[in-house]
Amino acid sequence: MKLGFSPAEEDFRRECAAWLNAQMAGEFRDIKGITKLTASPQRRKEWEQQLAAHKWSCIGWPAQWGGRDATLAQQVIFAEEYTRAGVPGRVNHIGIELAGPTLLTFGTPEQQQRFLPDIAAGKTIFCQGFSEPGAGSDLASVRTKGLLEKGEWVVNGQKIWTSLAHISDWIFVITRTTEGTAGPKGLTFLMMPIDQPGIDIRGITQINGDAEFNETFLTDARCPADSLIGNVGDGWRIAMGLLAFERGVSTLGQQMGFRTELDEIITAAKENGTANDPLIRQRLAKAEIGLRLMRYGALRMLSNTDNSSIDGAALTYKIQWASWRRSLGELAMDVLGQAGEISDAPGYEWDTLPNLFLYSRADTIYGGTNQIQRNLIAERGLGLPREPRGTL
Amino acid sequence: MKLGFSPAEEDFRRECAAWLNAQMAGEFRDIKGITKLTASPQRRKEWEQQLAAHKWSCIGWPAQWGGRDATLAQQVIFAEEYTRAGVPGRVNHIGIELAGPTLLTFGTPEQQQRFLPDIAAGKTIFCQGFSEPGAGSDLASVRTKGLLEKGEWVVNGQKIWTSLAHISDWIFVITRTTEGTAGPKGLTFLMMPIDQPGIDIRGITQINGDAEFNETFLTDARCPADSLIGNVGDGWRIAMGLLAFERGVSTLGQQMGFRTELDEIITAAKENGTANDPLIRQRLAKAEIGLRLMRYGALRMLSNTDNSSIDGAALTYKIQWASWRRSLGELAMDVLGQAGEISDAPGYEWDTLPNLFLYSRADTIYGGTNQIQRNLIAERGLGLPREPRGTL
Amino acid sequence: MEFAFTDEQVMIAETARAFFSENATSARTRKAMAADGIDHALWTTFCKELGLSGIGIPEAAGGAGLGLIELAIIAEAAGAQVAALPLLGSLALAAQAIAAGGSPAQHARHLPAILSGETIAAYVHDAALTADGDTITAADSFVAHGVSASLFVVTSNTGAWLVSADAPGVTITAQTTMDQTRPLARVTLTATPAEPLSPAAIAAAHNAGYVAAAAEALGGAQACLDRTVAYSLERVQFGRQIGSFQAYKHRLADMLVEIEQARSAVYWAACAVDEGSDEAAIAVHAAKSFAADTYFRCAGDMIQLHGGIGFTWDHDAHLFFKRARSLQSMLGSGAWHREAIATMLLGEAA
Amino acid sequence: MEFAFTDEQVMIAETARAFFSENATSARTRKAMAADGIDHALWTTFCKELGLSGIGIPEAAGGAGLGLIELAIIAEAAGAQVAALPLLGSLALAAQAIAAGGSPAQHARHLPAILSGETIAAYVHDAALTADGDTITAADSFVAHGVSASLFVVTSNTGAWLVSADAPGVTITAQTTMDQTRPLARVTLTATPAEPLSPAAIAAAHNAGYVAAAAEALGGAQACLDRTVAYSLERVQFGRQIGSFQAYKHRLADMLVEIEQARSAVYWAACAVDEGSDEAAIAVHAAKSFAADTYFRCAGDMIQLHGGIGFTWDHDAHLFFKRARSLQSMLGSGAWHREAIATMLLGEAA
Repeated sequence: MKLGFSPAEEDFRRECAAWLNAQMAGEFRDIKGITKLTASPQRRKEWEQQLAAHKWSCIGWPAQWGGRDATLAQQVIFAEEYTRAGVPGRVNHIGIELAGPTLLTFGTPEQQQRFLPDIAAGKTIFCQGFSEPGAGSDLASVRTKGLLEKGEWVVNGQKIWTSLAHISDWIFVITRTTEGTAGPKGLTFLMMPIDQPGIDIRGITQINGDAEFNETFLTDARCPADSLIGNVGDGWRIAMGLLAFERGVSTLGQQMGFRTELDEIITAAKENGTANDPLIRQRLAKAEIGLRLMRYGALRMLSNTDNSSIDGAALTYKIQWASWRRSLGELAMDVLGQAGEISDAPGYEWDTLPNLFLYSRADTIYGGTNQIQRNLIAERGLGLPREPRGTL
Repeated sequence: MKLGFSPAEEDFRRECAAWLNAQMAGEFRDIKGITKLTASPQRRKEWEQQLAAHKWSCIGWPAQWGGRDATLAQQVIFAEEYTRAGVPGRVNHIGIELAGPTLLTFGTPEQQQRFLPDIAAGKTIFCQGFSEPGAGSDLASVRTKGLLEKGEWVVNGQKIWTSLAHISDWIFVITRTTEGTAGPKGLTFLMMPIDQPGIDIRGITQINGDAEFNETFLTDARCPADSLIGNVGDGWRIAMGLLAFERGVSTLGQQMGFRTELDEIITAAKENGTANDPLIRQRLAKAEIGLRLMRYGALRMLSNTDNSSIDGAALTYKIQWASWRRSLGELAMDVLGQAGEISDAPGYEWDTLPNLFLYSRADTIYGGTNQIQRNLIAERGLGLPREPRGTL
Repeated sequence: MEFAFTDEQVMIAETARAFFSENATSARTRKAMAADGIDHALWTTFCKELGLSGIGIPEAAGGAGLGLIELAIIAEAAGAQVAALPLLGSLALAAQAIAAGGSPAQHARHLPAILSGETIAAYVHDAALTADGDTITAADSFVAHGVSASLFVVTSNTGAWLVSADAPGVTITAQTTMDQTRPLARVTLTATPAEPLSPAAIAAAHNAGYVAAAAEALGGAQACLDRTVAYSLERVQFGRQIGSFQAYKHRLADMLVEIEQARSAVYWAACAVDEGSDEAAIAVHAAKSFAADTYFRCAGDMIQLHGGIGFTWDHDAHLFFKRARSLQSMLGSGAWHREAIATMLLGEAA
Repeated sequence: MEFAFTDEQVMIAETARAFFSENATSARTRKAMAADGIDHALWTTFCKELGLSGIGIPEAAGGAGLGLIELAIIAEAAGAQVAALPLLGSLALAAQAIAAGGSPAQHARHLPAILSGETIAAYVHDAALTADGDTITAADSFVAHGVSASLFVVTSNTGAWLVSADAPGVTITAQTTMDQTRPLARVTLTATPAEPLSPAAIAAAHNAGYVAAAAEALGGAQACLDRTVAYSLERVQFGRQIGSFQAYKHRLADMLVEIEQARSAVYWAACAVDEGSDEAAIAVHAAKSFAADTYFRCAGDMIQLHGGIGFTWDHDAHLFFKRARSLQSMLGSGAWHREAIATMLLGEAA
């Protein structure tokens, strides 16, 4: 057990920081500090390409596909320096963190060749078509139909919460390809180009006034017969494998974003005097502790190479960070007082902290609600009996 | 809606207080201030009789049975003044508050005549034989068997958590009288004398070192054929009716006990300086608010004469006070600091506040755990689907 | 002693509930949110046709009599719909302040116009207010419905005044506000002519404001629960009504446990003020802090228990959530009210 | 950077776990509770036969080398059994203080006896301690295993001393203690001869004490969860394993969420101290407060989720519960540790 980094790793840290800071002071200074996922999509696509041009796009990937075969420690370092330099989040994070690893694990050599270089290069932006209006927590109840007709998949249905679909090039969807099935059987995982008449994307305005999510309507949407990952009927297995990638090294970059938010609250508390309030002090200390423990939980999870045993740190990670961040939003508002409820913007737009307060209500919902997480922890982590399905 | 008391009611309050204070300064001064349920049982039986002799034992009961037909306001006043005067809890509280009202509602005239005057007079102390080792939250799964043999009920089984059984004269038990039944059907409610060879009572030591609860073993225990309340098979209905009486006016007396505990914490906080700690101040204020709201919740519940509608105040009352008191115990310890963890007594005996801390862990368990309460609230109060039974 | 509604109170509650649930619809509220946060037509109907706007104001001062209990009943009903109305500012804070601290002439000049809805009054507080002769200088960044008001009741910790919105030295700045049903304006008064009220206005405003805010919160919290229960019986996942999952049921049960306490708090406080009880001081602090916290918790749970749909603009959950947050922070935070109670119990902290 | 146990650490953990679960049985612990709260035979076996008592003490000072990580591993295993042993006082607080603040002669005189179990040392702290020449005057009402100790490490906020239990002016008073596995004694020193240690002893005692207490809490919390999970699969009510009820499952899940964080906290803190990281100061405060709170919550849940049986003396739940409470209040409350962190983030409160 060792937390420190080696001198070579510290050198690597300096190299990352130097390059990132130079970018944020130079050609890409206009995007520095952006926190909203939806802001400046065009420039951020260019930023993806700039990362790729310098082999910083997917450093953990094999060199063959544009990566650097980076060690865990290097990935940790890059993720931390990336956020520390004020670089905005990856507009292709679904491609890099979910679609890419899924292709690396489950894709055919042809599919890897076709997609991975373009994902790494920032040329193919991906979004995810899993949830449906009737299939939220119960993801396996998807109804979107896929039929193989004349060498093409023809897909009909409706997906929802397709984050960033409006700026994406491709979408991967779980479709029901065997009629008469229900639940996890009979599903197939397809990758579809978005720019086609059969796909219609409509933004969903959120409670913070922003529209990061979408409804995606598929009406005779099409993709070639070889667009499936795995085999027909393998969709559930692939989807579950994909979701496990959500707990990758990118979590450390996400945490650096949380660090920025907490620091902003600390600054506000010092400015408005609430830093002297013992109640606020306790809550800030708890938030600080929670953030540190999140970091070390993530490092435990990432350092755990024994995949055969149940990993409690990994199972509990989602609910831990989501609950922490939701509390952070409430703490932010209590530090700001009523001033947190007004905005200088003319429209319904919010500064980092009030936006955190509003947006974080979704953290405990998307990617598996806290309730679903507790089911998983209890059933997979503690071996308790599974919730029975009903017959409605 | 009116909270104040009328001048006549205030006169009644002075009358109660005068009599109670005189008793606690005179003949019964030796029991003043006792808080443990198990302390001085003999003197407290004498106190029951003293109350009865002056018609203060069951003021809400009809005059015919030793009561005063007191109004709700009078009962509230008496309950409050009783605790305010430092009078210890009623050693026959199960007789007064549960057995009595059950007999008043479900008993035959003969049964009423036989039991009520003696309960009111403090001559018959009752305890309750409901739970069994295998029937806790799932009360309806009792297995204690009752068989009618030659004009007598013969009862075999084991009851548990029979509070104060060791100083009681009678026990009421739910027995399974129809073989082959399971659940609420086939149960019968019997009243049995305790002083017989077939009943063996063994104390259960609790985590606070006290032994208020017992195991009661019934081995060919007997009672006459007419000892049942209602009919054979009516046991569940009678038991549920009885449990509803738990939310009677006595709750207000119980609250006065809570008041004493909270006041003791406030005094301790002032003495040791934690009253200056803003965190403790917030928690004391919350405790104060909670106690006040408990009072007004109880008054709403008692004032609600429309029994036909779901009464949210009544349904939520148990979990409300139990959770409040458990938090109060934790607050008490945080006010006392490490000093709360040592005792001047030579044995494992505890002052009011540390004892509160330990004992209150049972408050959220007995009389329906918090989990069972939430089921009841959700199912009866909010109309949500019932938890399905299993087949184990 | 009878802690239950009288028949008259039951009738007022039924009337108010029916009125707001029929008229303060989501569509109308959203239209008001896009403008100044007031459904003016609804306010006019409420004041002129329903006949409840004078409740809590003595008949001698032009009101309908009755007291805070009845005012709370109305605020609860309005809160259940997140109605976009100036009830808290104009009727609870301002009108009560004027009724308690105004002269008969001031009553006559202002109360009929407020109760008829023709005048919208708002409440301005500045502990650092300075008075100089007949003028005052003060500022408050968070004046609810300040842009819509033509009259301000202005208080410091020791005095109270009336100021006309068109008086010299008054500037009113609209601000984008999280809760669009009650936008906050920045109001500054610079050597502005002001009519004094007696200081009795301050306590009256606080008592009525705390109770009305608490009652509004109670109504909102109960609505969050009711709507979530309804959704949980409709929505099916895993082949079951989601309301059949025990963890979900227990969370709803916990909401009711809090709400029932908030209900006790609101009507205890209203009753204690109406009866002039010694408990009124502690009761109003308890009610404001407890009910607002309950509302926030229930509104947060409403979003959570609706899942993704509850996070969308089109669903009403965020109206409750933002109103709940604003009720927590306005008129003193929960911690501030609890510290006031702690001071009653323990004295000032050393 | 690799935040996982080495093979050697895994082996130590397995050895310690096997040793304590085999030997620190409920029956033996209860026997110790009825006496001075120490299972002396177990302590002797642990110190003399297992060969782990010198862990965390430099080899040069007569220890086994290694560091707080390994000490935490052992404390975690002992905590899982609520073992009635002077591990925290004698090995973590006292021995670490002597190792860090003692001269080679002091090491030689005291450490072998402590590590062999022949000397039981206890930790006394008094911020108001006064020193006069070679004597000190001090008092501490809450000295863990004070009655059983023959040696005391005594600290003020600025100095550290060694005091023999049979020195002049020492009085030791046994006290009935809620957690009978670690009874607290009142120790007073009146002009008692004392050997000074270097002040480095203070930080060493604190770091080791906070980490060992946190590790003990972690082990206890995990045991509460494990035992409750096992019970929930055995106990049937309503025709179902009670562990099949979703609300029950979720409560157990919440315990694991806290425990996993406590686990990160304990080993982060141990590692940070061992590596001399800048983060050590914040880490030890985080670990002590978070792990003790987690333990208390899990132990309380253990009672609740066992129902009535969990409230009985004969069931072990109360051993965990009382140990958890004592770990919360000893060596600084959670609020105190969090305030220390707040001061690092925000400076002293004005």
